[in-house]
This record gives sequence, structure tokens and C-alpha cells, in this order.
Amino acid sequence: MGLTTALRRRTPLRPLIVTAPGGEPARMAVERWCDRHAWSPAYAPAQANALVVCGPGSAALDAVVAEVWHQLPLPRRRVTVRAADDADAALRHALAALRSPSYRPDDAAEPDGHGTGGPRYPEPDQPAPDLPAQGGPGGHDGPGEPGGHREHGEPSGYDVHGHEHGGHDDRAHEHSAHEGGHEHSGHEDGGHGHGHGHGGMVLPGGVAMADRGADRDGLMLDRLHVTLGPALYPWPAGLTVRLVLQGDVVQEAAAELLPAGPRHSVVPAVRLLDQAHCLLVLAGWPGAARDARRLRDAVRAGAAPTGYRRWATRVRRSRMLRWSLSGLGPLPGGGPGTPTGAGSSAGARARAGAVPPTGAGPANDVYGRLSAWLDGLDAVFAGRAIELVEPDPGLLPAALAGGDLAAARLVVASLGAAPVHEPVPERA
Amino acid sequence: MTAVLLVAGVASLAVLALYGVGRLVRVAAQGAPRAPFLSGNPPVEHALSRYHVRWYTVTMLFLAFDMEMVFMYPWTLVVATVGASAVIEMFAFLAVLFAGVLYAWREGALRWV
Amino acid sequence: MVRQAPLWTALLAGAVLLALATIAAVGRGVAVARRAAGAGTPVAEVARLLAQQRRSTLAADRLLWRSGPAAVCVAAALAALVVPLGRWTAWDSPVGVVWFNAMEVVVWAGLWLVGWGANSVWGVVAGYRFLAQGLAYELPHMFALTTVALGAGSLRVGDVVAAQSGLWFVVWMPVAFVAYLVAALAMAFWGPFDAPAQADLAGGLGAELSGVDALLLRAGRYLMLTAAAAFAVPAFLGGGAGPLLPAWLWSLLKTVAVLGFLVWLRDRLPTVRMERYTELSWLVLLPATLVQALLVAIVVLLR
Amino acid sequence: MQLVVFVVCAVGAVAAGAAVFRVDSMARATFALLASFVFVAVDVLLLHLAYLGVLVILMMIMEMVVMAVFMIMYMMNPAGLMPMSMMHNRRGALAISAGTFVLLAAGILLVRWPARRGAPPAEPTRQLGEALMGSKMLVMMVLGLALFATMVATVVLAQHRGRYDRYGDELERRVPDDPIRGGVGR
Repeated sequence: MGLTTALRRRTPLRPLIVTAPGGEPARMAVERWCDRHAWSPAYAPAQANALVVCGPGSAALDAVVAEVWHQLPLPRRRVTVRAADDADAALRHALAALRSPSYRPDDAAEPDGHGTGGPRYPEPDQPAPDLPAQGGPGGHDGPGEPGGHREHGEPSGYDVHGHEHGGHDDRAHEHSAHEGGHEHSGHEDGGHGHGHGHGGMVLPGGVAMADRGADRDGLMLDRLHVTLGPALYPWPAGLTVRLVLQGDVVQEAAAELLPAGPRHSVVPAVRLLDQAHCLLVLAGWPGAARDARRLRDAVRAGAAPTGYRRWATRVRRSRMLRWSLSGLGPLPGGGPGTPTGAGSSAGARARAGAVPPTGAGPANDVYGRLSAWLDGLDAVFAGRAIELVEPDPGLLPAALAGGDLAAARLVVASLGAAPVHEPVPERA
Repeated sequence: MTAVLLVAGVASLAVLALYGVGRLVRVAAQGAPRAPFLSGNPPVEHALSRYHVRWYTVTMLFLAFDMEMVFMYPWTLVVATVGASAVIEMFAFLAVLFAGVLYAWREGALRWV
Repeated sequence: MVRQAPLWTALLAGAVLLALATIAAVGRGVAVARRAAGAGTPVAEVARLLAQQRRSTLAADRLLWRSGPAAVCVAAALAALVVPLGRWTAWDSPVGVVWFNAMEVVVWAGLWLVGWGANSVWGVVAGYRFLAQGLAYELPHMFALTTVALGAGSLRVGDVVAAQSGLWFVVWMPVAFVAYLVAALAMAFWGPFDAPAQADLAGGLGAELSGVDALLLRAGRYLMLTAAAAFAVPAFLGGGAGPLLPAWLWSLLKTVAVLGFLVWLRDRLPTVRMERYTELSWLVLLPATLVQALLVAIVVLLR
Repeated sequence: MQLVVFVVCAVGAVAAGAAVFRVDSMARATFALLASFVFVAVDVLLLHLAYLGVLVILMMIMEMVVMAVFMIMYMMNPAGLMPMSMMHNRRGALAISAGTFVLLAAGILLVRWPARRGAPPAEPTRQLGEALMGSKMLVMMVLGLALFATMVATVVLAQHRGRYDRYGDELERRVPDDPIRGGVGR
């Protein structure tokens, strides 16, 4: 085990950041900390070795966090960063623990013992798979070690073919889970339209098979229910978007928000730079995203945003960014068939409510919204005061439907707070 | 040919060796399967379902155009010896295929979602 | 000019490929950190992934899932086999150009398997996204390779190098060279073509991989990028030709230069969305490479 | 050495081919078929038909991946998660396959194979090119037209929205009306 210790002494911290509502300042501090070490945050639990929850906890978020925590591979560490000032100490502590030679997988919980909810599985409204016979929740070693029992707990419920394990308990569990799956998959189209009729069969892992539904071309296709958020990075804090996918195309979308957390007075420039950072990360432009993040951190620290001009010019001039992002997530939607540009007239925009006035020229798509942020930033750094309008999650379903899964994340990221100010003339 | 078998074998062994090293130094054995990542929500269905691709016409265009590579590679060897007729024949062939691509483009086969 | 080397050099080719891929990863680490200390990042990452627990997902197709990254790594090593190092080549195949093409296509199968096996929506979408990418980049890539073979009148990589003794192919086949570089990025799902492993899909192909499995996928990506950069040297940049220095060193230097360019490009460009790129590839890049091939064919006739 | 590789690949090809019908998952079935083709390709390479062997690998990977796309789009339970059988009409299939096997085996044994005359060409790939540009030109041209017909036919059959949907009934629109814009034009 000497080699393991030696290898682990060098391990970087790769946090999966979960932001609670009101936890944005903490998240920015965590990102800044990672940036200083040149470590990029993880996008999924498999890639992470630390789960960093930013901001105050809430019951709704705790359940989600417990589920994600369960998916993190060992070695892992859980960290709660309630406020921006805690970030440095908490993360250094976690890193030291991950690197410590005395690390044992079992003391993987976070030090302050926060969060007791075990992973919900497979459905919150279903009988828990942790039947007492398998030493389920009773196997908790204490409130400070959520998920720790999974290392030796019920493997059979998760197996590909439950019947291989043969146990009588397994059968009972899978059957109950199966019924739950039916309930869930049936509620969308009001019936069990299973093309393959698996009624009464053992479902692998207690999860249902995808059900069919009509798509917009009049075909019957398998539809997949995918939930984005709240434990996703980068992603607006507390937002949950439920999607119905066929292939990778979003057929339906619904959005909901967790109750708002404590409000922080946010400098508009920080907010806009942060949004631009998230959007650029999702647009796959790491260089520009990094610069946006550093500018944001400089502004937060009260320093001068040196290099803003260069960065803004680079983003504006990028033809590839315009080529990739324009036409995505048009607002207001008349359905996927509506062409952008001509359709987003001022009247239509007014109907949609809090849609940012993006100036006369650009269409109200992802690219247009990014341009509006840049215009807002120009105004701020030119010394003018601007106001931000909070985004309206009610706009999301129309903006998401008809796009693909990747576009969905870009559209959500683009619907951040928007500046209201005298529109700066668009430089083409 | 022997070199191919040798490299394929050694590369596969290297992959296995990497797994072996991982086995020696890992902190814990591979645990029970986890639910796939869905932002902290439990899965409703298996992701492995009938996956509807919307670019299926592109696959057919691709296969048709791709067939022509069967001829194109040997053709490159004999252009110099056969002469102008080889070039004219091959590019006539390609022009016919490209006309098919243009038709497909006009019908919107290269756009999806 | 390029000659068959003894059998053991086949292993040397693999070792050189691995070394160059490591250089690429180190370079990437430095580029991300924007300081020399970033060079340690890949080493630390390897250490982290080796020690990390591997994981599996619910109802995953483990056989297919695990064979994907391994297939990509092995294919990259096999693709590099036909690349001559200076005056020597480990395998002087009469159809070296086609061989490279075939090994590069293994990535299609490998990455789709990685995506499919995990039973995760991110992976499945990412795997299909790579196929869409493959359908878009492959034809211009094939025509670029054909143009090279046409210029040399041979599918043997050694002959391709010999045919460039007067003038490098990059000079009179610039369109093919550009198409080749675009395909090199796309086959390694690198730079602007990293949509299958991107943040918007929570890491896509790698969304459910940890430990050695994740390490292999990343290694396969760097190996493929390196193999593609290495093949550009005999195909377009005159192989080991150059003044003063020995031929093998020129081969290495040119490979590092191409590789450095590809790695540098990563931070410069945003990801290309496939529904945009497909149309561009079929309507602009494909005819452009066809015209390039026609021009080269005419030159070959007149020569 | 060659014999060992040949036998391994021949047996592997048959085994992988048999696996196609033994596995539940469409993905596994497709890739078992691909493995079978790759084994065959290695055997072709052993016959010193370098181009054909490599071509089989190249084409079959692309085609099998495309096949996987279509299989998974149409077949239910594509991952084999639910128990099912791909066997239908066992008895008939058994009779047909046994009959075919006997016929082919009898053919191998009964046909008087010609003895080799002359030496194999030094460069079979070049021979192939010469044949294509010479005596087999007609074949190639007919195939070109067939491929063109394939393209047009698939587009006609598969494309949901054709040019009249995109450009208007009189084809009067300058820019097409698509659900999402493409990479060229709008």
C-alpha cells in the first residue's frame, strides 16, 4: 500500500460543485481556489474526488446531494462551503484528507457531519430498496457517514440481472420497484403503451424500460425522462429542468426552482461575467471561459478588470462562436418551426415578459443574449450604472423544446439575468 | 504483418498491465453498480432504449459515397499509367455522386433536430 | 529512401508514440495553468486515476463499455506503425495509407461502445454525437488521403515520402492538408471537435468512467491525436527531409510541431456543433477536397 | 506461424458469427458480427491481398456502426435488458442452415479446383486499379449510377420535410424554413 499512499500524495482536488440557492458567492470562491491550482472542476461524480456543496443546505437539496455523493468513486471527500470566506480552509482541509496516508475509505464523510439523508433509490415515492433483510438504512454507521454503508450494503438490488442473486428478498424488492417504474413511466401519456409488454417480468435494477410516445414527426418513439439540475455544474443554483427526450431531441420540458436562498447584493459586472463564464464553459471554449472567470474574480476582489477589452473583443469577433450559438433557444417560441430573427419582433418580446431588450439588431437567441451581456459589461466598465432583470424560468419550456440536449444546457445558461440599459449600438 | 500482430499483442498487454497496476494501487475494489448520473435524481428509465437518430439520411448518403472509396484507392495507383481517361472517368463518377449530395441538401437531408 | 526496419522497432514505434502523447499532455497542462508548474498536472492526474476506485453503473454492458477505450488505445498504436521515423519504418506496408485510415476508423466503434456501455444518457448521447461527427469528417479525410496517394502514385507511406523530395505536398495540396488536420482533431475528439466529451454532456463519454477506465479513455485520446499528427509528417510535410539534422530528428520535430499546433488550438476555438458542421463539411469541405484531388490528378497527368 | 494465425482467425470468425445469434443485445450482436468480419479480414491479409483485407476492416467498421444505429433505432429492447430470444422458426431455420451447410461442404469436396497457372501479381492493388479503369469500367459506372439512385431513393423515402416544405409551394423562399439552422447559409 506504500505506492498507493505515494500516488495519493500528489492527487489534485477535483470537486463536483453543487450550488444551493444563495450559494453563488461560495461557488465563485471555490472556482477561484481551483483556478489558482489550475484544477478544473468535475462535470460528473465519476470524475470527482470531492463533493463541494456551496451555500446553505435545504432538505430538498440534501436528498439530491446524498444521491450524488453515493455515485462518487473512492477516495472521496465531502465539503460544505457555506460562505465564500470558508472556501479556502474547507478545500484545503479536504485536500489534506485526500492526500493523508491515514485515509480510509470509510471515513469519507465530511468533517462536520452535515447531511444525513441516505440515497433515494430508485424512486422517492417507492418502497425503499433497502429492505431490512439486506441491512439497509439500519446499516448506517451514524449520521456523519451518509452512503458509507453502500460499500458493503445491498449490491443485489443494483445488479444487472437480479435473479442471478436468486435471493427471495431480491425478488420482492424488484417486484415492488417494478410497479413504481410503471407508475412513473405511465403518467406522461396516461397509459401503459409498452411496445414490448414487460408486465410481470423482472426489471433489471428495478428501473423501467423506456416507453414509447408520439414525436413531432408522427412516429412512435422511445422517450427518456431526464432531469437536469440541481446537482449539475455549471448550472443555475436550485433550478431543476425535467426533459422528455427522444434520441437527443427535447420533446417536452418543465422547469421548477428550489426556494430562494439568502440574497446577496451582487455587483452586476460580477453577475454578467459569471454567466458568461458558465456559457463559455458549456460552449466548449475553455480559454475564453478561463479569462471570464479571472476577470470576474478580479472584479469581486475590487481590482481593475485588466484585459476586459481584449477578452470582450475576442468573444465578439469569434465567428465560430456566432456560427455555433446563433439560432439556438429562440425566444419567444412559436414552436420549433419558427425561424429566429424575423420572428422575435419587439411585440413578441413584450409578450414574453422579462426578456432582455437586446438592442435592435441581434436575434433573441443564445448568441444574442451573450452579446447583450457583453453590451451590459461595456456599459458598466464605461462607468454607467445598469440594472439586471432576473430570468423567468417560465420561458424555459418553450425555449428548450425542439432543441437537442446540449443546446438545452446552453439555452439554460443563456437565460441568466439580463441587463436593462440603453441599448448600445450593435457592432457587427 | 508480424509487426501488426506484435504491436496489437503488446498494446493489449499494456492495457491489461495498466489495469493490473490499477488493481494493485487502488484504494478500494469496484463497488456495486451505481445509478447513472442524473444531477442527483434517480433514473426513471434505462438510457439504453431505442435511440432515434435524426441524421439517418446522412448515414445512407455517407455509405453510398463511401463505397466509392473502394475504387478510389486502387485508382490512385494507375492514374499515371492509364492517363487522362482514368481521371475523366473517376471524376465523372464523383460528379454523379456529388449531384446526389446536392439533391439531398436541397431536400434538407443535411439538417436535422 | 524509407526502408523496412527490423521487427523490434515496431515496439519502439509504440514507445515513441507514448512519449509524444505524454509530451502533448504535459503541454496541455502547461497551457491550462499558463505556467510551467502546470506540467505536473497530467502526472498528478494519472496518479489520481490509478488509485481511484473503478465504478460501474446500473445494468451497464460492461464488456462493451470496457473494450471501447482499450480499442482506441490499441488502434492508435497500430495506426502509428506505418509512420516512418526518418529513414526507417517499422512496417513498410504496401497499403500503409489505407491502413492508417482503417485504424483511425476504429475510433468510431470504440467511442460508440464507450458511450453505449454505461447505460447513462450522457454517454449514449455522446456516442451518437461522435458518430454524427464521424459521418461529417470522414469523407473529406479520405479524399485528403487519396490526394496524397495520388500525388505519390502509391499507397506505400515510404513512396509518399519519396515523392516529396522535390516539393512537400503541403505546398501544392493545401486544401487536403487543412482537411486532414480538421479530421485529425475530429478523430481524437479534440479541440473544437470535442463535442462528445464536452461539459454540456457532463463529460459525455467520460461521464461515468472513473479510475483506470477514465485513464485509458484519456490516454486513447492523446494517443490518437499524436498518431494523427505523426502521420501528417510523411503525408504532407516531407517526412524526415530537412537540413543539417538527422532524418529521424526532423520527423520527431515536425511531429511535435504539428502536435503542438493541435494542442494549442484547443483553447482558441469554441466547440463546433455537429448539426452545423455536417452541412459545412458536405457542401464546402467535400467539394473543396474533390477539386483539390482533380488538380493533383491533372498535375500527375502532365508530369 | 501463419497457420496458427489462420486457424485462430477462422475459428474466431465462426465463433463470433455464431455469437451474433446467441446474444440478447443488439449492440453486442452487431459488434460480434464486426469481430467476425475483422477475423475474416486478417485471413484475407494472410492471402497477401493487403488492400482487400484492410478495406474489409475499414468498410466493415463503418458499416457495422451504422448498422448498430439502425438496429437500435428499430429493434425493441436493444440492450437486451429484458430477457428475450432472437430465435424464430427454429425448425425451419435448422433445416435450411443444415441444407446450406451440406450443399456448400459438398461443393468444396466435389468441385475439381483448378491448379494455379502462373505466379500471383507482385502488386494486386495495382492490378485491381487497372482492371477497374480497363475491363471493369462498365461495372464501375453502373455502380456509380446505382449509388446515385440509392442516394436519391433514400432521401425521397426518408426525408420527412422535402424542398416544398422548406422553400414553399412555389419554391419561392430564398432561405429555407428549417426547425434549426444549418452550417451553411441560414
